[in-house]
Amino acid sequence: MVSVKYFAWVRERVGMGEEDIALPASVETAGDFIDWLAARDDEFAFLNEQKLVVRVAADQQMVSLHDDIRGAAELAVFPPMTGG
Amino acid sequence: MVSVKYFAWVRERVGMGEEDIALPASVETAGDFIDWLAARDDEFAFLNEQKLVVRVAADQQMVSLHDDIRGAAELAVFPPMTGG
Amino acid sequence: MACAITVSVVGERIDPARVFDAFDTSSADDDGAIAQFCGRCRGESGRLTALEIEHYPGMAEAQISSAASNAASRWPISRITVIHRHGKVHPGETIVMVLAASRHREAALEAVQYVMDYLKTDAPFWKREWLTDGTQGPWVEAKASDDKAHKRWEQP
Amino acid sequence: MACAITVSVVGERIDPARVFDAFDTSSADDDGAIAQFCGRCRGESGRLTALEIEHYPGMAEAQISSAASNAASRWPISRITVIHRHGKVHPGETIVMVLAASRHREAALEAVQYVMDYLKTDAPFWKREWLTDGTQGPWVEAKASDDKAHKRWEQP
Repeated sequence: MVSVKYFAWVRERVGMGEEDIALPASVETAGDFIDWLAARDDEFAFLNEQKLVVRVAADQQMVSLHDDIRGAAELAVFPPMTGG
Repeated sequence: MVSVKYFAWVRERVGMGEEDIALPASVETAGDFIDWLAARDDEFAFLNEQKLVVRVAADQQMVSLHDDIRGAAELAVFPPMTGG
Repeated sequence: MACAITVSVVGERIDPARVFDAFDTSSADDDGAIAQFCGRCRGESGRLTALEIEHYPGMAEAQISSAASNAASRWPISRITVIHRHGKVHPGETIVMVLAASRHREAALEAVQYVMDYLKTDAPFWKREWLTDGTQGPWVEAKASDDKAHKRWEQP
Repeated sequence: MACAITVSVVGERIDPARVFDAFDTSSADDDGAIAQFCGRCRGESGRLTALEIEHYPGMAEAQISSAASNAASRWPISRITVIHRHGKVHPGETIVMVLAASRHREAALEAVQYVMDYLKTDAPFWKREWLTDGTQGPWVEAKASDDKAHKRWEQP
């Protein structure tokens, strides 16, 4: 099981702040993870078109869509950051 | 008569902070002014070798050695500035 | 050169004068330069009543610390402090402060600029507007100019 | 854009926290950014007991005002304050403060940097060292790096 967190408008669109997910072995990269979420149900389908917009963190480190995320205990999906 | 001010090590070497001088009509530029001071007496002779080091202000505006200073009410000679 | 790094992410109102005073009075004799930046909530000419800042606890602190460490390895700074607010922030209130001390001005000023540019694009905070009419406004969009500002620090 | 410029040259000790607080609390709602620089007297690892700062009254204020006006015409800043000390300044005491407010960070930070670079080379102040053994030390020499820092702002 991996703990998955959603922030800002991603959180609002998926309708929850976090959940625990058992990812299938076929999910190897951050891009696979987004594709898998988008296919899972209607609330997540928007991720298909937002795949190049949203950011993914694995164990609180930013990752690219092609990065391997297997073994991460915590994943997060969120919009581009607007801090500072 | 023009009021002339000296600052920092220029002030120390000439031995005074200010004086009033009647400049001859031959003194047209800031460079002429330094040359005239240097020739005036021994305390000012060091200005010959410091001519390209010291700065001149005319009526509280920085001037270059070739700038015309005729008509200025106040002249000043000082080292490169080290404020801030 | 050892650099003392202090990072905090807070939900309470920041008192910027107090933060600066604490930093200033604990400076060493040889800290000839202190640079500081304060980012404040803008009222947008009366359009906004607040910005609400969401953050990713843990990762926010980690990303800011990473920015501060990068700055400390890049410039000879003796101390750097970063404090970032989350929650609802009203116009005029401080969102972020970055302070850096160094012997000379260039290092302190550039370190502050670097950390600010990094925070804008890489620290997990998201701002949403609250409007004067009492309704929730949109999420603030990321700016291309911030990406550009970040990129200028990338080394070849 | 109108910019409020405040310049002072003072013989008394500067309280930097008070200067910052006054600037911060009188900022407008749309001043999203406040950048600040404090230049302090260094002890040079115990070698110095003070710096004595001589200035050219009148011209010092005029040159600082000119730097601040240049900054205001170059960047969209709403306020800029510069305060410079003269007389005997001890390690840790503030020699100069520059504060700028703007909507966005780039303008405020660059305006502060610009004014500092200008002051170092063009404002009529001269520093002399006072040594820990009680004797008067040499006049501080102008640095080539300051001329270079100034020149980077010259427009083609």
